[in-house]
Amino acid sequence: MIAGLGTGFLSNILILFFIYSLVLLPSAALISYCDRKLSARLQARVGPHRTGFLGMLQPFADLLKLLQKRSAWDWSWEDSVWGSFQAMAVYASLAALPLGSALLMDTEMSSFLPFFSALVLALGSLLLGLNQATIAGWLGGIRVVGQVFSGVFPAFIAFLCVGIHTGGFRWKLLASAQGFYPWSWTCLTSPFQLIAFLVFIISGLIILGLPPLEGSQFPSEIDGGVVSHLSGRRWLLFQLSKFYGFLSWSMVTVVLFLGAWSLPDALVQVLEAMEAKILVSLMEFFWLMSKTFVVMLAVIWIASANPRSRVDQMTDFAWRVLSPFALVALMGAALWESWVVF
Amino acid sequence: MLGARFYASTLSRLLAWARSRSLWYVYTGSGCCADEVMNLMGCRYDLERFGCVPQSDPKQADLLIVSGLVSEKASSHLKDFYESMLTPRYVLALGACVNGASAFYQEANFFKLQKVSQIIPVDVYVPGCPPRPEAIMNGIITLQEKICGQASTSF
Amino acid sequence: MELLRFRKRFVDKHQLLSKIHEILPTSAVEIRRFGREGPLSLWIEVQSLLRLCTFLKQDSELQLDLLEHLSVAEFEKVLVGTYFLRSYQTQEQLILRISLIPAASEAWVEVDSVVSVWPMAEPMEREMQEMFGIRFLGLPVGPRFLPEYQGFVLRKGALPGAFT
Amino acid sequence: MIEGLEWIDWKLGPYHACLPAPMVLRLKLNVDTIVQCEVETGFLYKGIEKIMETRSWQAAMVYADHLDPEAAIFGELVFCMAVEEVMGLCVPARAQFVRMILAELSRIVSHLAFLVRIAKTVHSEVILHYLLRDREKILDLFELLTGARFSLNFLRFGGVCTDMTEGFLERVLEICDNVHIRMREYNDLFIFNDRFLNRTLCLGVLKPEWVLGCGVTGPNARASGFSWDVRKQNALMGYEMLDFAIPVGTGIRGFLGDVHDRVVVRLEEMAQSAEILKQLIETVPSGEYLQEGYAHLKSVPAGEAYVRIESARGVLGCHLVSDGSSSPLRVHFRPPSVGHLMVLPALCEGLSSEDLPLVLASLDIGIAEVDR
Repeated sequence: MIAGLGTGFLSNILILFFIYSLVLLPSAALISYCDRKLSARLQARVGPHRTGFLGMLQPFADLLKLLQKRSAWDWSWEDSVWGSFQAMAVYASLAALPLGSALLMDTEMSSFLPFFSALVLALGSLLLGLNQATIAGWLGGIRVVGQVFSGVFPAFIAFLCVGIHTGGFRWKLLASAQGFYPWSWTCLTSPFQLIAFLVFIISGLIILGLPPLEGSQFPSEIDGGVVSHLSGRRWLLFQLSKFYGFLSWSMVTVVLFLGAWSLPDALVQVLEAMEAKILVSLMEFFWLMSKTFVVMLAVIWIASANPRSRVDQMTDFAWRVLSPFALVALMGAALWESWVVF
Repeated sequence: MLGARFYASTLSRLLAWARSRSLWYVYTGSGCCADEVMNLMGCRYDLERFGCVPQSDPKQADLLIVSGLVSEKASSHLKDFYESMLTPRYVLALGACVNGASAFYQEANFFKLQKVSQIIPVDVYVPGCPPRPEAIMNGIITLQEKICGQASTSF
Repeated sequence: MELLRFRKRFVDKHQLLSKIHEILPTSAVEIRRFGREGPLSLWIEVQSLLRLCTFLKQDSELQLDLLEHLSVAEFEKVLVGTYFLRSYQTQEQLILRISLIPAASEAWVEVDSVVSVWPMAEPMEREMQEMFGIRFLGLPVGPRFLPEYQGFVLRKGALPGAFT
Repeated sequence: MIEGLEWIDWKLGPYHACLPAPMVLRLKLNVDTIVQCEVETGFLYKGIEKIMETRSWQAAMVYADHLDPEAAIFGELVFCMAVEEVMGLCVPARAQFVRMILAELSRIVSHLAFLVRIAKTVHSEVILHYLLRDREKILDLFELLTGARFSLNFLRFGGVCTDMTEGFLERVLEICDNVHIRMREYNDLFIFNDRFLNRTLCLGVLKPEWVLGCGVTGPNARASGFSWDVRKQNALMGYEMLDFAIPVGTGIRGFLGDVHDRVVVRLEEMAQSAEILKQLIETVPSGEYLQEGYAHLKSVPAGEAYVRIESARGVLGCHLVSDGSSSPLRVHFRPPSVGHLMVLPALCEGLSSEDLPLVLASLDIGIAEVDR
């Protein structure tokens, strides 16, 4: 075997490829289908059900149609710069995902990566906006950046509270501190952690824009902001980058607060005894993904039921309300750890 | 071994099926017919069952639903609106005003109201003033069949 | 069940005439009833329109501070402009009528604009200016409704062959 | 204004997502806030009044429909009443009863369409579809009575064209109770939702001097504190027999006359219309539905008339001149949206460009009636 690499390295690579190609990338189609059917049910109507059985093939029809759109103007070098930058942002948000105990490269700072991928996404939107000649593009790009910075600050502090509780920022450490049953999840261990959990969810929504998967049916700005210049494949790439940002943010939320991939201990011992390591990692992954999907659909449902507030109202809310709560949660978590020894 | 023509035809049929099953539409209207298109978005005549999602920007839409009168002043703007859509694009024309048959088109056409077919190529006409929502849905189904090139299967 | 149609009578004729004497000589004003049993309508010359309107607005007892409708009709080549005035407090109505005779069917006609008295007249005057060819002096320039037509659209002999 | 940075010119073209109908807004932006706004219309000019001069009297009624496509009955009503006043014709009580029911129902339909446009700009999709679902129920009523959903063409001079189909009044009663239940649903989910409150309070305040200056009438004027309703002032259609309140903007939350007041006033007007329908249905007058002998009107005696009615958007005035021939000499409508369009530039000063669609939707401007 290659020196220094564990025996399971090749099997890990195989499982990682299987997970990325068959579960993570198509999850965009699954979530967009569930989102359209769920929001249709909420609005007392029937979602797409003419394409394929119960409309299952609707996302694939949309994908194939978008790939066929020929852009009316030729591909200039600004677009290629933006295209490569956005592809890098998508890779960044997907590369740093906590996928299960046996599969990841775990370093001391590995759980900081999703924040930097969110910032890279915001920078991508800003560059896209400024590169367009339209006013809507400029204003949209600047608004996105203001929105993301106001969201990242309280989220980062809430993330530190979890670090205090678990004593480190490794994914393994964060996951092993939480058990399978809800009362052992970090968000329910102390009231301050609960505040940190709520602050993390809401600031995540502010980063990704409320509602997160904002279709271009009713744009927030008058002219659709950053999306106004895009069409066809570029629009698809931009929407996918927003979707995978939302997917990685929900995964991080599940890992930090909602009991990551920890299965019941009895089940783990039995499987360990049977030397079925790959089965354990797969079950852990699917347990993590099911919780992530539940979080995503709940967030979409809550966000789409309420009217949307203006961008400056969102940023005011983030600075004036979320940040103080995050700081209070930080101090509380620190005191809780030092005084209350369990 | 099946000939290359077989693969080309199945691929083109698949692409045509994809184009027909996800027509994202944007509508320009004067009044009565534009209200009917707004009602189509509702729950009784849900257009999203056919995969038609309303878009706000012509760049992201591929079906233009034109309705109402096109006066001389508005015809150049309608042309620019249609040109800014990306190919492949389709046009569904609603109502009688669109092909010059409604109450406002006099013999001598006093205010130079124009027919939409003089300005942009139209794929499907829907009669009625204003056409009933079921008629508009039938128009969309015929457009889907036209894109697919044959009678539409339930698939 | 016959619906009674009651109409508030306006200040009676003599009181109105005495009020207007300070501005206009009696010969310049003619009082007639509008429609079958409508309110009073004053036929006045074109030159004294602006002066009378400012008086009617500032007068404490009349307080006609709303120009709710301004419409122009063509009777046998004579353009008759009708100003429907109403006071917000007492909901009383008064109608001013002026008649303008264009030199030819394509010629402009001049009238003082009442935008300085009632700002709400601006859209209506701009429409009449474009459709009937009445130039309102003092009306701020604004965007046109229609592209350039030769002649005025709503005049009877507007476009040959279309309707006449 | 930052030195060296002059204002950005932005032309919102005729066909745009946030505009209710084709019109052009020329905005001057100071980075994000609107400094100046100029409105240009005329894209929908069909020449209704010119064509009416060449049509017979009954055919001219069809053109009066296309004045305001959403609430088509009001254009017909004002033209019909003007002709009846010129001829001195009195309408039998049962015809007045049917006209009032149709007027109140289309007022509810127009206000629901207004709420749909507000929900669109504020991107609350759930409430949008509930509104459209309830609007469909009332459009079914129109279909049951007149056969058409929008341009009804149901009035004749001196009455109505056919009698009420049976089962119509029961369904109207259902609609009235339905309106009250739905209002509670709209209030909790949408109108008094705190995110909608933040978005609409103290936004686009319509000052009282603008209302008098620009001739704003109807719900927009009532939201700014003017309790002025034509149905109460001149007794034309028998409204004086019914007791209903005129909802006026109170401005408890935020300023008097802001967007939230305009939305709440229209909601209360829908409740009042439901009340009116209930009172009407209690006393159903009998008798014929059309003044006999006037079924096919050949010619109207020479004369003039000016009639105003309270349409869904405001006061709709019609000045009719007839010279005894078989077609009207001159018909001129003064739609309420002319005043609302004139007030828009004044409202836009200092507005953030993100709020423009909401203020534009809250004024409920009907471009089809401005460009007759």
